Amino acid sequence: MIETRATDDMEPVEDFRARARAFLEATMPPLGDGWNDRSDERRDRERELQALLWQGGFAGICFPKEYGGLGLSQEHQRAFTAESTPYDMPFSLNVPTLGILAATLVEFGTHDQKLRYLPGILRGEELWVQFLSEPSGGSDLAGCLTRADRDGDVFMLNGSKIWSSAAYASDYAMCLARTNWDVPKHRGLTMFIMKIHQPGVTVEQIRQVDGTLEFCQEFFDDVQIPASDVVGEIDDGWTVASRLLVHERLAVGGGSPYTSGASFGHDGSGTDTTILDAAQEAGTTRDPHVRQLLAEAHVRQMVGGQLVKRVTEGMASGALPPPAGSVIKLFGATNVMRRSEIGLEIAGAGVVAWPADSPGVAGDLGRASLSRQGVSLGGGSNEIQRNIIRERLLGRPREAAADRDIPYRDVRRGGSAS
Amino acid sequence: MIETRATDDMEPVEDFRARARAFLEATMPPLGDGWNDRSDERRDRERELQALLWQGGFAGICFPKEYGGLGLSQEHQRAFTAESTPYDMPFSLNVPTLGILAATLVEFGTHDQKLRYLPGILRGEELWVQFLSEPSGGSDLAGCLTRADRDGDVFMLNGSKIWSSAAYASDYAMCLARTNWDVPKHRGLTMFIMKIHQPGVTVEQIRQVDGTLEFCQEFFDDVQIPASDVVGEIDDGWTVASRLLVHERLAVGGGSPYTSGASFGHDGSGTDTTILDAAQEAGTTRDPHVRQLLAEAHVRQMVGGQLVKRVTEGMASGALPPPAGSVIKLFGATNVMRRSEIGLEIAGAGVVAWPADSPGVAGDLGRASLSRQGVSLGGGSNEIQRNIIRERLLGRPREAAADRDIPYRDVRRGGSAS
Amino acid sequence: MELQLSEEQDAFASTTRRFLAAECPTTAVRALEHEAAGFDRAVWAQGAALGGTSLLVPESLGGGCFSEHGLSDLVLAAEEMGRVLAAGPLVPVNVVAEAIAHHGSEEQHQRVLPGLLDGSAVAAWCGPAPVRATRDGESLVLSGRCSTVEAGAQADHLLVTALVDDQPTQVLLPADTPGVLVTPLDGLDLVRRFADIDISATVGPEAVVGAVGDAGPAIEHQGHIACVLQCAETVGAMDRVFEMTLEYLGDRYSFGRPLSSYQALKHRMADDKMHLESCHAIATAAARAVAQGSPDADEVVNAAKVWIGPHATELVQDCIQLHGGIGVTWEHDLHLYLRRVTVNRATYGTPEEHAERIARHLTGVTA
Amino acid sequence: MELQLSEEQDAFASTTRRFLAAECPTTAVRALEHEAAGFDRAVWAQGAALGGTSLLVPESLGGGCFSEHGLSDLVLAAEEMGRVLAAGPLVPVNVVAEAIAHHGSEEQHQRVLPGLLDGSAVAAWCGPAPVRATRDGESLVLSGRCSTVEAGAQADHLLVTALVDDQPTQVLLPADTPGVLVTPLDGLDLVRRFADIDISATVGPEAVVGAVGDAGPAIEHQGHIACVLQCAETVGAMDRVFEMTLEYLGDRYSFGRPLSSYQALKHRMADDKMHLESCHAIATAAARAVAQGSPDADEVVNAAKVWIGPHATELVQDCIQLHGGIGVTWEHDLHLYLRRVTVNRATYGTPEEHAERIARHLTGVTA
Repeated sequence: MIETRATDDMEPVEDFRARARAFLEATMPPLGDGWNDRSDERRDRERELQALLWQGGFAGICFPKEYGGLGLSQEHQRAFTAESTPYDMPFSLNVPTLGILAATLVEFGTHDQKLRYLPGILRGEELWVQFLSEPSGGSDLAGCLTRADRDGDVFMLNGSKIWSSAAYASDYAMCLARTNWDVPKHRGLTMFIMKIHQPGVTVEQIRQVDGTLEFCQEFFDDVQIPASDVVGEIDDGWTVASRLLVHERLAVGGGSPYTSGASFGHDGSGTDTTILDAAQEAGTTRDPHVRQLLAEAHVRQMVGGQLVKRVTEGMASGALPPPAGSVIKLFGATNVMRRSEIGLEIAGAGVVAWPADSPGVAGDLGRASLSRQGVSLGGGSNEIQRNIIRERLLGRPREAAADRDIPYRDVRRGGSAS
Repeated sequence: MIETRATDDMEPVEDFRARARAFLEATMPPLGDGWNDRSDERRDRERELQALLWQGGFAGICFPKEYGGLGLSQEHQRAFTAESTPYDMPFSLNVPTLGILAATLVEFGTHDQKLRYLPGILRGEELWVQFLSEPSGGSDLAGCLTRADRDGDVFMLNGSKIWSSAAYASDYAMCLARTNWDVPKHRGLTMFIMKIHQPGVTVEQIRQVDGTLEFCQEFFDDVQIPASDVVGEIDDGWTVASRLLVHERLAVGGGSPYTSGASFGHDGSGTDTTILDAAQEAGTTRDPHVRQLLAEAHVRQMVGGQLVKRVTEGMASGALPPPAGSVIKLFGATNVMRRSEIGLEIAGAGVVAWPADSPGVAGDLGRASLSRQGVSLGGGSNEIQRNIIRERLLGRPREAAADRDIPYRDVRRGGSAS
Repeated sequence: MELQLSEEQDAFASTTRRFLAAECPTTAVRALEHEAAGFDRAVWAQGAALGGTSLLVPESLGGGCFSEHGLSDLVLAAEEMGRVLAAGPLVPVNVVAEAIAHHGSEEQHQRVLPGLLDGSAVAAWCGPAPVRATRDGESLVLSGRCSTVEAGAQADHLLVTALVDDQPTQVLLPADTPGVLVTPLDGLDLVRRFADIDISATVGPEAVVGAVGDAGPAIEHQGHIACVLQCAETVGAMDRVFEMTLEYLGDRYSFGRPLSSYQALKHRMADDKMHLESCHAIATAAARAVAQGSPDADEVVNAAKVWIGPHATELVQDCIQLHGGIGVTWEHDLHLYLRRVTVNRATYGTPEEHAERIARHLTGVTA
Repeated sequence: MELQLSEEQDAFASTTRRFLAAECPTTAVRALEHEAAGFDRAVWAQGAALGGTSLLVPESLGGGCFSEHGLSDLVLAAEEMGRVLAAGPLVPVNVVAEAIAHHGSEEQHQRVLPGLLDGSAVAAWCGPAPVRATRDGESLVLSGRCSTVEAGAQADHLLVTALVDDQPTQVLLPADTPGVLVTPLDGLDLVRRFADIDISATVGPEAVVGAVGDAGPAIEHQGHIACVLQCAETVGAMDRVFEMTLEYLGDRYSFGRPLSSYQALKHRMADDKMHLESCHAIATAAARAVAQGSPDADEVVNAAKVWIGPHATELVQDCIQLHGGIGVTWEHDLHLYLRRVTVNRATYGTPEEHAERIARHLTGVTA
């Protein structure tokens, strides 16, 4: 469905690969240690890296030509990505900006919207983010309470969103809001393009257990959005949001045609090397029990890699339907949980305490274990992925919902809205 | 609730203990290897052992005096059980006959029923069994399709029951049947005492994966039961069945006042000794990984023992409500599953094949693993225990049921009735 | 299984499936329980005619395959056999045929391959664990035991590993060689037969496969093929069991609702599906790596075994649980699947042994 | 916690709970994050006045308890402290107080116990791992490092294990003894402090606790007390986290239904409840066995640690998952609980070390 195959009027893939190789070697800096930073400096650096791709004519390989892309196929993109592995790349622009929001814009945006927004994204000038989750909503994205009230050519938004990645440092958001309260919940939503830094929008960074401040909560107080920034149809925002979520699972899994450069993912339990290093630090690499654990941790990474390959290829070819992306997402999350457990066991007493400011490998594993569930929650919790696998991939009964087919204003919404 | 405390008009517990010790030493054979047999010979042997208890005046310690019991307290029973550990005892009479069926009869039987049936049970002459599960019903015991139609003083039963233990070798059953189809499912059931070996009752033994033929399926073809053999009230059989299930969980967990002698349980994964023997057979007792597994298996048994003690004492004192029994049941079953997995890992290649008819310890572990789920299914599946824990022990919402509050004849009953 | 097959592979898989459905239903497996051989030689020969024993043998020697690498085709057959638990010595016959075809002498080709390819003869692969060998002039004096050899008592030919001057060497023995004592074993699987083989025999140089002392890489490759086929079979069995369970849950009602509507069961099926797909993924990767002779073949094969072994038993046990009481009866086929995956888990190296090999790769040291 | 308490125990537990609720809310824990000591000495002294440091000391020495065995009372306090994550060196102070009370000289009693009992002084237990000791006339020359000592930098007294002529000996050192170098460490828990202690000091015979070379059983007993208290604290933390999660799931609606009505979540809560009860059961058994000096005390304590350590982190992580995104924020208290149980899991012996001890009991051989 998203797969685009190379056609005869395109530059042959191998020619493109050769050009890409030369460009990368000449232009891009080598991959260093900092690629996995979530700092503001790194984010600025990645905007610059994206600009380098743009200037070299290698940004937006699968994006339409008329909006600044190259209009090439996923085979071209894969060739480029394969060639790019030795180099530093704007990895975090892939998710969410390119792989999720730009992808959704390509699919649902008007010609004007695409003309206006896509080139800026491809130049690295604009970071995008999705405003879907709400403080009271949990996994129930369609149970959206943020309201958008129309006043002529303008919508007025009030409410709050949460768990957006780096919204404080981003430029635009796609924001889901309720425009109709008299219809069942999925049918009264609209998706908007929202400029983040404008009057009425307050962004607060949320301190996570691991000390990061990347996730944000936003408060909307009479935020004005022109009707021309509605994505898709009014009251049909759930269609847009659903596809956005498909793009998200694809992009997170590394199967999106719109992302460029290897997809490393952020593995809360540390890499293989970390776990192995901890065993080496503890002097236990010859212990048969530790060896079984090291092997398991490594095998999990290998299996995870093969599963991503199988599922993304299957989705690209149509052999697997889009919900298969949930299999990757769930596997990745369970992998992080189990590998974190292995890490704790191998780190042993090293997780408890360490000389000031030098936690060492064991201390790192201990600290990483604190936020291990993040991967099982963000981008759709494990529970939601399991529902999707069972209901949409295996096609079995939907979970009973007490809010189906009744006007949303009549739905019970419970106690602890925060 | 079931706990009976020693009172001043009873023989002092320590006097009773001394008498019991003398009786046991003089009368009961020492505990041998065969106690865990499920053979017919063993069953006959246990009838004889029960008769010895009866003749010695030690049968039915907590049963009422007027029906052949001793009318003593659970403290007396515990003293007797503690003294009895070196001796062979009628272990399998405890479950289901004494701990489940006789216990239910004590609670719901009429004076006449108790007079007629309890002494025979205490003499070891009558084995009882419950007829609750049905081939089409799974865990939904109240979704009973066996029908009982009244004709004057007699009920005519038609239908089928399944998963009864050793029904072919037993004498009486408590059988749940539907007497009213025009009320919601729990309100149209009646509990009957059924003589098993009578015209119209066909008992078939079911071959299990482990080769045993203990479980049975019964077919009822116009089986006649006099109205005097109704237990509890007509159409109120679910009350009786519910209490029967409480007695079952208690008895299986070793917390019943009506059982005598240590409760060993039947552990599909083999005892500690088996797993340790397998490691010894494989020469791996010094392997640190195997040692972690051996320790885990042993710790699970220790924790299981302490949990049984905590929960049964808590239930006896009223500190924990009856549904707490499900915690023991579920723990025991998950223990069997995990210990079976440990057994497979320690047995290694030894599970594959063996010299004719001598599987050895490793082969035994392999074969035992085949039926390991039996413990997670029999006596209420793990899923049912989890529902009970969540809904009745933690008091949270009941699972939605599509068959509540509608006449049972209108309930969907699905495809694969066998 | 690979999600995308070539047309030829697709046709081969379909033909195999139809053949197995007709000739090898689980009732046939049950009927073979008390047969000494554990498989039907006539059916085996038909399967051989469809390609089941010739895919790893070059066309020039009477074999041939559909795609670039015969192993990529053969795993399709193995997976289909796993789905129905078809009986027959797929692993040993193919491993030995591959070994003889690629390393055997012309005399061995002519003597052994035709029978293996047409299904009239059976070979046993006695594995990497060596018997002792001493030289006696041109001859080798072999002594030792090969334990738990698949199809050991059904085999006409035995491919034995021996240490000659401490160097691995492979020797092909007729099963009726004097001094070879085959003891059939009982076992967990109803039809897969194993035997212990005690060898105390003198063999001439014509028995050696390849060069004396030079068989190390070949033996490792044979082990890889065995594991790849076994993993494919196991994944086929898992796939079928999962399918049966989905059907069962959809058909069956409890408390007035289909079992498949209970969220706790739904989530377990989702986890099982995830594990099933992950097993497909790593099994496929292992087949590809061995077929293509990738440098990481050993690592991927080890990973496949480490992952699939325990997940297979776990998934089948969970499916038994989801079936309720009927799942632990003799009458239901689930235990046949459980037996097969439990045996597969523990043959051709246990998961723990394969994990230890991974640890050696990772740490660079031995335990 | 035991399901049935005596009246006195019940009163003690309630008083403790009320005191902790008033003085040690988690906001207080957060406020102490950047305090070097990690606890408030005034609050600690109040807790000591309630009995928190005197239960393992005989009445004749200023202590006293409510039931037959002070440890059965003290675990109640430990569990309550776990429920609120109260800060303070409960384990080291009580372990050292017990050791000095039962094995110390009269001089040590008078010098050390009053301060520990009224909360004005703190002691650190440097654990069973010994430093080296050589004799120098009547004196002992100590040298070595004690790693990751709880409250090491807050302690006035250090109870150190030393090997004298290869025999375990305990030595009580003032923290300001020349040659004792205490290096405070950073760590996972916000308020529980650890330090490395390097010792290179000569001490006179008055520093020895009990007889030289004779401390083996006492040290083992101290280890048991530490584990028992730690397990009680961990179980208290688990209990509270489980309670919070039940409340959260009941209050929160998703898709128009309370979260607590989703069967998949219900089943996980049921499993968590089962694990919680099993942890209570084995923690209680360990406390009882150590209090009563049962011959199987070591085995039961090892079992408690093996079981509770990983189940505690697992349960808290699952409860975080059930809380959704809020569960991994700094603002929510869940991570404070996770930090505590993660640290407890890895102190006073890891689960793997305790499992190895069990294996030694079981197999009769060492690894």
